[in-house]
Amino acid sequence: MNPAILEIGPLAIPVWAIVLGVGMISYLNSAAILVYAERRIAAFIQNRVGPNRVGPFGLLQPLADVLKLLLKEDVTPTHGYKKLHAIAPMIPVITALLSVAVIPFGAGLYVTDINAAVLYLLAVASLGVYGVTLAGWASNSKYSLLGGLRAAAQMISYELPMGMAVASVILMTGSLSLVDIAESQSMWWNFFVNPLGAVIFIICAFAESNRTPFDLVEAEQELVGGFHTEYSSMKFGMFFLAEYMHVFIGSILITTFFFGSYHLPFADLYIPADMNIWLKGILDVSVFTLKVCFWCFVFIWVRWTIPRFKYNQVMKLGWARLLPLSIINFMVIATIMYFTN
Amino acid sequence: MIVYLFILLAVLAIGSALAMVINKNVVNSALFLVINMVSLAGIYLLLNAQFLAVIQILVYAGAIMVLFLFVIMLLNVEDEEKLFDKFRVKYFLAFILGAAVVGQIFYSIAGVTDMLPEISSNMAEIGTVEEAGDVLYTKYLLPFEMTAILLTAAVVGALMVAQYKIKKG
Amino acid sequence: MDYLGDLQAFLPGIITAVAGLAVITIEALKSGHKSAYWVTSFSLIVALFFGIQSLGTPLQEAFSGMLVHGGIAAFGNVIILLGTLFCVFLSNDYLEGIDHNYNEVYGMILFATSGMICLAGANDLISLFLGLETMSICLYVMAGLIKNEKQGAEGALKYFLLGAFSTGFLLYGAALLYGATGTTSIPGIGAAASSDLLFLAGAALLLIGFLFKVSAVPFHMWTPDVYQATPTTLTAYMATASKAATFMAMILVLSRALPSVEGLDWQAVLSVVAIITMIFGNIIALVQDNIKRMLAYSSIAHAGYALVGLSAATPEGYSAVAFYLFAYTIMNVGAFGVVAYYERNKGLDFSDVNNLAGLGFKKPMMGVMMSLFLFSLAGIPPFVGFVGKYYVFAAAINANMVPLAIVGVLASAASVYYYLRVMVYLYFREAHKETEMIDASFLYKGALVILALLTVYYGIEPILPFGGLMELITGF
Amino acid sequence: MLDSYFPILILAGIAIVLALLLMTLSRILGPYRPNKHKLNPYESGMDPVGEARERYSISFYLVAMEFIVFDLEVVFIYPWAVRYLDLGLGTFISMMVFITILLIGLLYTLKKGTLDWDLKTNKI
Amino acid sequence: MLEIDWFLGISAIMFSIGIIGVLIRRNAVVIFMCVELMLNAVNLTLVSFSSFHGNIDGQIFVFFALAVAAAEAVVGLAIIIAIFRNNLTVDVTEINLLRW
Repeated sequence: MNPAILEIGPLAIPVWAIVLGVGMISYLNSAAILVYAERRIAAFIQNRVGPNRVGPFGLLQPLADVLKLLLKEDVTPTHGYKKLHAIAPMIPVITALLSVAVIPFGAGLYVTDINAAVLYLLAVASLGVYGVTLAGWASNSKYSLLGGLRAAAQMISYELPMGMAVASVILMTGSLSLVDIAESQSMWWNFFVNPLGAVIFIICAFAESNRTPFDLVEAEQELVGGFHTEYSSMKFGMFFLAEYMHVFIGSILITTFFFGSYHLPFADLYIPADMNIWLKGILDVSVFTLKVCFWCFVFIWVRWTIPRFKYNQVMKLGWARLLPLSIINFMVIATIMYFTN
Repeated sequence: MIVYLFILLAVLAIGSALAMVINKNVVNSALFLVINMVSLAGIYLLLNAQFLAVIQILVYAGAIMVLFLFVIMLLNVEDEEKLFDKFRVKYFLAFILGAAVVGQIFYSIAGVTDMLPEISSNMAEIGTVEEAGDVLYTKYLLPFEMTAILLTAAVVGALMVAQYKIKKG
Repeated sequence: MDYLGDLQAFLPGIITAVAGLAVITIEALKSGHKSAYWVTSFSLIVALFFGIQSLGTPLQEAFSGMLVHGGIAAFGNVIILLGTLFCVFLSNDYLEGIDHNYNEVYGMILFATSGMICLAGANDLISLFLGLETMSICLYVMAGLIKNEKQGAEGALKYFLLGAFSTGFLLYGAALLYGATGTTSIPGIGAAASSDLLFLAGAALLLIGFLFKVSAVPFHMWTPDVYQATPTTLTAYMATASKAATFMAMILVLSRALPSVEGLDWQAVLSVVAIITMIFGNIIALVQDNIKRMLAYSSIAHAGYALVGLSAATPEGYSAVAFYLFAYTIMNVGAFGVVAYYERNKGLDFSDVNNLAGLGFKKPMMGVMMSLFLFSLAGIPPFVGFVGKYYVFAAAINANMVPLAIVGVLASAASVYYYLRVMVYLYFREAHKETEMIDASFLYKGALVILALLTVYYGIEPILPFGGLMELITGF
Repeated sequence: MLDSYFPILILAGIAIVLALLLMTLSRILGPYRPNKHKLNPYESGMDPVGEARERYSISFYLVAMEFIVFDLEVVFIYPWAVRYLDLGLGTFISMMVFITILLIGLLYTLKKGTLDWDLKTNKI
Repeated sequence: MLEIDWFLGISAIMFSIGIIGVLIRRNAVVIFMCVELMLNAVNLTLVSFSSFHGNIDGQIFVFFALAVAAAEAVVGLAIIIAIFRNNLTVDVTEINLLRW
C-alpha cells in the first residue's frame, strides 16, 4: 500500500485510494473511448466518415452502444451450462481490472507496491484464459468450443515470450516491483538497451488481446464469432469491454516496461530533482497518458492495416520463433550484464 | 480482521474441496479445484509467503488446471451419472480411512501446538523473491537442475504416450 | 561452493542425464537413428566405470548437503548402473522384436537412472523427493509404452494413479518431519529427532510412501498388473534398478534420519510388513500361470526378504540388504531376459507357463540359463541368491529377530515350488505344438551369459580365499 | 507486508460487484422471450448436426503441456534474474544449463509435430 | 492472532477430502484432480511450518513440489488420453482397474 497521504484542507486521503479510484474509472472509460476511437480511425483509414450522428462528432456513440446492449435479450443456448455461461464473461473483466493495482502512473502515484508485482500481472493474465475456455465450453456450439480452445491455446502460447521479455527487463532492474522498474528508466528507457525484447513484448501484447492480426479466435470465415458466438446482450458486451480493456492494459504495460513509464527520454538530464511535487505529478501523468494513447492508436492502426494470419502460422510464430528468440535474447543480455559488472 | 479473512479463506478452501469431490460434472469439479487453489494462495499470503502465493496462482491455477480443462474438453468426458446410487463398502472404507487420517493428524497436531513457535517475526522478509533467489541456486542447486531433467523427461514421455504411434515398417 | 567437487560427486548421474539429453536431441534431429542406442550403452559403461572407481571412498556430503557420495551410496550407484546397463542390452533386441524400439525409451531409461542415482544418494528430503519423482515419472511412461493395446495403457494408468496417490503420502510425511524438526536435511532430522507425535506421524507417512514404491504387501496391488503390461525387459528395469534405488534411499533415511527414539518402533513395523510381504508374495506366486505375474509376485516376496535386513537396523543388516539388492538385480534381470527371449517368439503366448513345455531341450542354452536364474532366485546354493538370503537372515538373527528369520526361511522354501514348476515345464513336459524359435543375437546371449557368470561367481565368492564383496560393503 | 495486498482485496471486491451489476442490469432491462429456435446453438441457420462437444486434435493438449514447462521456467528464472549479479559464476552457468535442457525439450516437441494440427498421430 | 494448528487443520481436512475423493470417484480425471488436491494440502502444511519456523526451506520445498505436480499432471493426463483412445472411457470401474 502506498504510504503517502494527501492533505487537502482538513481531509487526509491516502494516495493509494485516489489512484485506485481514478485508475479504475479510466480503465472502464478507456473501453468507451477506445470503441469510439477505433471506429473513427478505422473510418479514416478506410476513407469513410464513421459514426457522427449521436452527439457532436458522434462522441456519444459509445453510450448509445452500451444502452443498446443493456436492452437486448439475453439468450442461453439449449443444453448449455447456464451458470458457467453467465460466469464466463465476468472473468476477463475482473482479471483486467485487477491489474490496475500494481501499475505506477507517476512518481509515487501507485496503488500498491508488492514484491512480486510482475509475477502478479502474469498470474492475473493467466487467469483470463478461463473466461474464453469456459465461454466456449458452456455454449454447446461447435464454433464456440473450437474458438474457445483456440483462443486459450493462443493466449497461453504468447504469455511465455512475454514473460521472457519481461525477464530480460528484470535482469537490468534487479527487482520485480513495477515501481522500481519504472523508476530505473529515468535515464535510459529499456527500449534503447533492449530493443529486441521490446519488439517481442509488443507482438505478444497484440496476440494476448486477440485482435487482428491475431484474431483467429473469431476468424469470421471459419468460426463465426469464436467463443462468443452464442453470447448476446450485456454478456457479449462484457467480452467486448474486456477486449478493449486488454488493449488499454497492453498499452500501459508496453509503456511501463519498455518506454520509460512516466519518464521523458533521458529525463535525468533536464528534469530537476527538486521539482514542485504538484508540477511533477501533472507532468508524469500527462507523459504517461500520452504514451498510452500512442500505443492504443498503434493497436487500432495495426488492426485495420494488417491481414489476419493462419492459425498454425500464429502458433508457429509463438513457439518456434518468438519463444526461442526471447530466451536467447534473455541469455545474451544476462551474459553481457554478468561480465560487464 | 486477519482472523475473519482467515475464516473466509478456510471456508472457501474446504468448501470448494468438498464441492470438487461431490460434483458430478467434471468441468465443475475442475473449476472448484481452481477456486480451492486461489483461496490457498490467499492463505499463503496470510502466512507471509507472498512469492509462493503468486506462484501458486500462476502455476497451479493458470497452467496446470488449464491443462486439465483442455483434456476434459478434448475428451468430452461424460458426467458420472450415479455418484451415490447405492451404498458400497468402498465408500464406507473411504470415509473410515479419511476420517482416520484426519483424526490421526489432528491428534498429532494437538500434541505439539504448545511446543511450536509463534509466527516468526522475520517472516515478512523470508517470503520474498530475493530470499528465494538467494538459496534456490546455491544450496538447492542439485534439486534445481533435477527439475529441468524431470520436466524434460515428462514432456518427452507425455508426447510419447499421448501421440498415436503408427507401427513401423 | 565447490562446484568441481560437486560435479565429481554426482558424476554418474550427470553422465546419464547428459546422455539422455543427447539421445533426445538425436531423436529430434534424426528420428529412429541407431546411434541413440550406442550413446546409451557407452554412457552407461562410462558411468559404471566411474561408479566402480568411487567404491570404497568414505561417505561424504556434496551439493551443500543435498547429496552423499561414496560409501554405501556408491555401491547403490553401481547396482543401479549395472542393472540399467544389462536392461539396455536386452531391451534393444526385445523392443525391436515387438516393434517398439523407439529411441525415446533409451532417453527415459537414462533420465530415470539419473533420478535413481539422485535418490540413492539423497541426503535431503528435497533431493530425495525429486529423485524419486524423476524415476517414477519415467517409469509411468515406460509402463504405458505399448499403448496401442488396452493392457499397456491400463497398467500405466493404474501405476500412475496409485503412484501419485502414494506420492501424496510421502510428501505429507516429509512435510510433517520438516515441521517437527525445522529442517529438511536427513542428518539434521536425525539430530533433532524427538518422540513427539508430529515426528512419529511424519515418519509413518514417509514409510508408507517408501513401502509403496518397493511394493511391500499392503501397498503392492499395482505390481502384477504393471509388470504384466510393461515390455518385459523394461519390467526387469522396474523390478531391479528402481527397487534398488528406493531401498538404498530407505537405508540412508532409516539409519540417519530415524534413530531409535522412544515411541518410534519402526523396526517392529517393518518386520511385520516383511513377514506379511514374504508370506503373501510367495503364496500368490504359487498359483500364477503367467510367468510375468509369477515373477512379479516373486519380486514382491524378494522385497520382503530385503525388508528383513532393514528391520534388523544394524550396520550388518544394512550391508546385507545392499548385497541382497546386488544379488537380486543380477539374477532378476537375467530371469526377465530369458522370459523376454521366449516371449519374442511368435505363434504362442510364451508368457503362459504351459506353453513353455518342452522348450528346455529345444534351445538348451536358454533353458540352462533360465534354470540357473530361477535356482538362484529360489535361494539354492551355490548361487548368489542363496548368499544374499543367508546374509539377510543372519543379520536378523544377530539382531535377535529369530522368528522373522524363521518365517523368511520357510517362505523361501515354499518359493522353491513355483520356481521349480517352470523348470518342470521346460524339461519334463512334452511340447503340445511345434513352434519355430528364433535365435537370439550375439549381444543378447552375451549379456545373459555375463549375468549367469556373475550369479555363479558371487555365489561361490564368499568361500574363495581373497577378499569378497561383502567385506567391501561392510567396510563402509 | 499484508498491508500492501489490502488494496488488491478491495479491488477484487469492486471488480466482482461491478461485473455482477452489469450482468443483473441487462437481466432486468432486457426482454426475455425465448423460443426453441432462438435457443438453438448457431450453425449457419441449420439445425445443429451431431454433438457440439466433439473430440479435437491433441495438439491443444501438447501446447498446454509445453506451456506448463515454460511457465515453470519463467517462475524459476525470475528469482534468479533478481539476484544473479551477486551470486557468482556457478549460479550463472547453472541457470544457462537449466535453460538449455528445457530448450532441448522444446526442440524435441516441435520436431515431433506438436504444432501440426492435422498430423495423423495427433488424432484422438 | 493466527495459530499454526488452524493452518495444519485445514491442510489435514483437505488432504483427507482428497483421499476420500480418490477412493470414491470413478472418473480417472477426477481421481487425478483429487491427488492434486492432496498435494496442495501438503503444500499448505509446508508453507505454514516454514512460516512458523522462520526458515525458507519449507517454501523452497513447495517450489519443487509444484514442479513435480506439474510434471505429474503432464504425464498423467497423457496416460489418460492414451487410455481414452483405447477404451473410449475414463471410468476406472469400466477399465477394470483399482481392484482393491
